Amino acid sequence: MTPEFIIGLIILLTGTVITAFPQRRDYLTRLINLEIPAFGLLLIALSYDETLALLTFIAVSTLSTFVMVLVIERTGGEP
Amino acid sequence: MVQQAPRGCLEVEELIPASPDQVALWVCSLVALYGAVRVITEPDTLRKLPFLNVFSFAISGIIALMIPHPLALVAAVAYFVGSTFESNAIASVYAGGMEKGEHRE
Amino acid sequence: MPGAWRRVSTVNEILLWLFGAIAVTGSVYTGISRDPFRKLIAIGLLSGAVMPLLIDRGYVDIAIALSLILPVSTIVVLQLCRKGEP
Amino acid sequence: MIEPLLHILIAAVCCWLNFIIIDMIFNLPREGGVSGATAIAEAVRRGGGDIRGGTMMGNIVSSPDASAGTLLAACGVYCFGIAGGLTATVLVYIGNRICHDPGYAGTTGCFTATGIVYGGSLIGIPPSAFIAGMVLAILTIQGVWHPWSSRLLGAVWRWRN
Repeated sequence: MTPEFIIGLIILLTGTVITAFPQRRDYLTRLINLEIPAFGLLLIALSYDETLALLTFIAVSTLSTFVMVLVIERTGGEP
Repeated sequence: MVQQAPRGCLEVEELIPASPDQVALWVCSLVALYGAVRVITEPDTLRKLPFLNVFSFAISGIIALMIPHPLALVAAVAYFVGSTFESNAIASVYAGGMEKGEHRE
Repeated sequence: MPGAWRRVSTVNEILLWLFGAIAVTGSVYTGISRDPFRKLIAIGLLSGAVMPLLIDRGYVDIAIALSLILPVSTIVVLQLCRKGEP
Repeated sequence: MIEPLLHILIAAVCCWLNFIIIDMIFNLPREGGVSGATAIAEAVRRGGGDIRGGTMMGNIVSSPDASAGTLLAACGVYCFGIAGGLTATVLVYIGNRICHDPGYAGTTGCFTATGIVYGGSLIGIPPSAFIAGMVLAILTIQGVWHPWSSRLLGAVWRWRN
């Protein structure tokens, strides 16, 4: 149980709860909240010393953010 | 599951920083903590950005102090320029929204 | 394999817990605040607090990649903030 | 324990003088380089500060200036010797170009700070003290109390003219 693992678990749980029950029920709020569990999972992958998993995960989360921004712009941002 | 090598146990002598690099590291960490607290407690959104700048100064100093390797210098410069670019974009978009007549407080 | 570059100056575990506390605080503040700009500032706080934890393990290359990718992601999200109300 | 803190304080005074003088030479408080700097200056003035000092604080936030140059030159000398300081100068110039800034202030500050940090290491002040000293110096400008620091910067600017 390294500090990274425990902190990553806490951030992952916090981010999941916050994304599921956001303050304002808006696509933008949920999209910004979705970046928090990414950091939690990053710290958990860090505690297992997996370089390739870290790089792949960073690239995939950023690409998914791009795609979701495109989708939200097309729908107009109304839930 | 990969077995982790145990980190060094805490002893009383380790709490008092001995070498000058350790003292500098502790000073930078305390400044980073102070900057984070001030970012959260500041009520105005635009006035949060100077405190975020203090925080990123402290973090890029810590990056260079932790590993004395030439690549750590590149990491410090990359983090600092990235953080500055981010706050620049946030301030510009916030100001542009205010010029269009949208009231934001 | 604990990273390619081994750290030279030993770091107390207290410092890791301190940056972890900053990261947890930033994540909670991101969820609590309602303004999108405040949320993005708190994301900056969170990414800054993650950086020494990466460096302490020796992953300098991943720290460089993360610090170059995250501002681009923030700027892409800012395109949505321009349209919607705060 | 006492001697490193004394070194850090001496280094903080040196770094403070360096980046204030370079920023004042390159006319940073005169106008905001980007629209974000002007907005931050307006926010500082609303909080009871001075508009010229607020403009300089906004310029420091929005692009890497002489303060960033001093910090990164200290990091470069700490990591790589005097060649690291010159490498940091090139990297700061590239970073300035990314942020739509001419980049004269950052490059000049980085170049002079390399000389200062190298001279300090000859006297006996280690480069790590300069890193912590620069962090303390930026704390006194940006982090303590905005009206006070912006009035101080505005007074220096009026004294220069």
